[in-house]
Amino acid sequence: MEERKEEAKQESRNEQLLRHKIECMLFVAGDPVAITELARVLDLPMPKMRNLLSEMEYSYRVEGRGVQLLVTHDTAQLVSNRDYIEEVKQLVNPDETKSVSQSLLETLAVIAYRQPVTRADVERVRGVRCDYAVTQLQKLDLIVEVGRKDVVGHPTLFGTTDKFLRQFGIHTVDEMPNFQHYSQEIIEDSSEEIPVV
Amino acid sequence: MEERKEEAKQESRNEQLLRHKIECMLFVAGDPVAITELARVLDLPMPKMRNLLSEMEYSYRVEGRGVQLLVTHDTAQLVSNRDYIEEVKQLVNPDETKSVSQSLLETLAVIAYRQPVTRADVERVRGVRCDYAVTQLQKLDLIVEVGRKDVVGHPTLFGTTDKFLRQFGIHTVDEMPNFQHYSQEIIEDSSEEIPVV
Amino acid sequence: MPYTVQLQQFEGPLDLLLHLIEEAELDVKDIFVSEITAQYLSYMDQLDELDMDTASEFLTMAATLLYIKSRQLLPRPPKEDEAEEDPETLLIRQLRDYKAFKEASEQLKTLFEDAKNSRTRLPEDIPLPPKEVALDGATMEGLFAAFLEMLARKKDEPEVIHSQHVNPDRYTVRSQTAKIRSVLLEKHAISFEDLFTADAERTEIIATFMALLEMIARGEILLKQKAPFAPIRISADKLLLDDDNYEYMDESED
Repeated sequence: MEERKEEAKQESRNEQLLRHKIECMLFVAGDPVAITELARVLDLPMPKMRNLLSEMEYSYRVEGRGVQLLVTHDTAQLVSNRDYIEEVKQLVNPDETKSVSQSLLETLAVIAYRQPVTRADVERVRGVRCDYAVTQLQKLDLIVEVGRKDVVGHPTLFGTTDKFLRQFGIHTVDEMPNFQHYSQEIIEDSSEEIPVV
Repeated sequence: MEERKEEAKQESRNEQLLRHKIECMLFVAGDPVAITELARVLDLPMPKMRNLLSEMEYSYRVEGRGVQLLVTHDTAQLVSNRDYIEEVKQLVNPDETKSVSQSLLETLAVIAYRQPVTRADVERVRGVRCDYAVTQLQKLDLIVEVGRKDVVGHPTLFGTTDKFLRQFGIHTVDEMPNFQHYSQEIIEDSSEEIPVV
Repeated sequence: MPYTVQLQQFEGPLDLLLHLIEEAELDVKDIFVSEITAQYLSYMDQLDELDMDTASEFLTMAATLLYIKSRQLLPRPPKEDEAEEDPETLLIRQLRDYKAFKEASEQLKTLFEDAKNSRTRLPEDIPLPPKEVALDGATMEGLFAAFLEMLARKKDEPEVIHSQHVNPDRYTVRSQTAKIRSVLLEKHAISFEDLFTADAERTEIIATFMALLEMIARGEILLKQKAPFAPIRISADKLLLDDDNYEYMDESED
């Protein structure tokens, strides 16, 4: 009985140490780090690694710490807590990230909710040509080619990237607002329920 | 009584929030931040500000967190915990595996069995020049200069390192196979007795 | 219209139609019983200012709207092809789809703006310990085997050594470089001849000369000769303390 207690204690100490090491590596890296890389260094199996990261992310959030952990499917990164942005802005020069234009956002929304999609799919929804927007989104590394559609001409299929997730502060695409609703193939049936803009 | 307890609780919550804000600001700043600047943003008197920082620095240290707070007289900065430098190194600069060549092994063997020896001693046994091998072994931290031989030209004497012992899984050099036999000065003469591999 | 809205501010014909529908506080499905087609067409006056691509999209929509209008004026054929969606239904569906994604993009924008309040930091610049090299094949068995092999090889070829009197090259560029360096640390300037004794071997002279060339190239020493055939003076310039990182031309693995 005593022994098992001791063992559990040791186990928890080990986990704590792993968390500290992860924090340290992510702090030094600054950029997002591939979860596989963390697993390699700490010699942990991937499921265990992902578990640890989720736990850490959760505890940083509930504690409301100044530094938060953002974990996507592939990467982990330390970011500042957005709740304290006012203090940050007062301390450092406001370095606003560029805003995204309406046409880029609309194109991105279609691709994000409906991925994988071709450019023609996007154009069908928006009713305008989207070459420019698609190219720009690719340059911004928010979307990427994910394959070819098996129809005449084999058009390119696009999907969102890990950077997209990070830029929008989410873990997976289904965390996007009303994902279930907008990702449906046919939206018009439930359109009455959509709140008026 | 109850009221005072409630007040103390609120006070500690406020302090916790201040700590989180400080962590957030220091994280985003990266560089050392003037303590006066932090005090300005948080609207705190300097003594209180310094106190908070010292407490934070202390608690980060005792917890052994991956990120540490470095407070000088004028500035505060978040830095990585040097205790986890090995993990950081493995992440940023992973170890390389190098196969050891026959010539390195031979040179190392002569130095290990006959230490301390000069390069000329090694060359006499091996019958070929060993400059490159000796330099490589020094770079690999398997051998090291241990002194100068008291002969003309005072050539460098080499011996093996702790890393050598670790690499080959022994505690002292005399744990090497047949150490007594091979560490004798004249090997050639007794070479008849050498067991065949 | 109380004020003119520029066509450029719309993302396309669907966006303009939605705008008109909202202005009229209509439901999307009521578009064809309203004045919206007329309003849409009035906007077409601005088309001159648009580029061809955008203009053609607005024009195509205008044509579609006119076609639908004309269909409503004419008596319809009793039974249309079931498989083909009539243009009204198609347009209404398109408008609803587009409206949904316009909303979605608004919500994404909020998400994006919120996430922008999270800042990242640059990588920390810390000195890292040197890269460790894990040695593959460096086991005690391997070491011992190599040692025995070498001893056996020596035993196999004693005659060669006796008959040829092969002296190992005692002079290497590295050793001569080190020697020159140590002399120069004490004397600062010397002559070329000072580097040798009278009975210097040819290999020593060659190695020393090569060492000098290396050192000149690296800026370690300066050479001066006042006149042709005059003694060469060697003086220290920026002597290196350590040349482990250099590989000399007479060095190679084996």
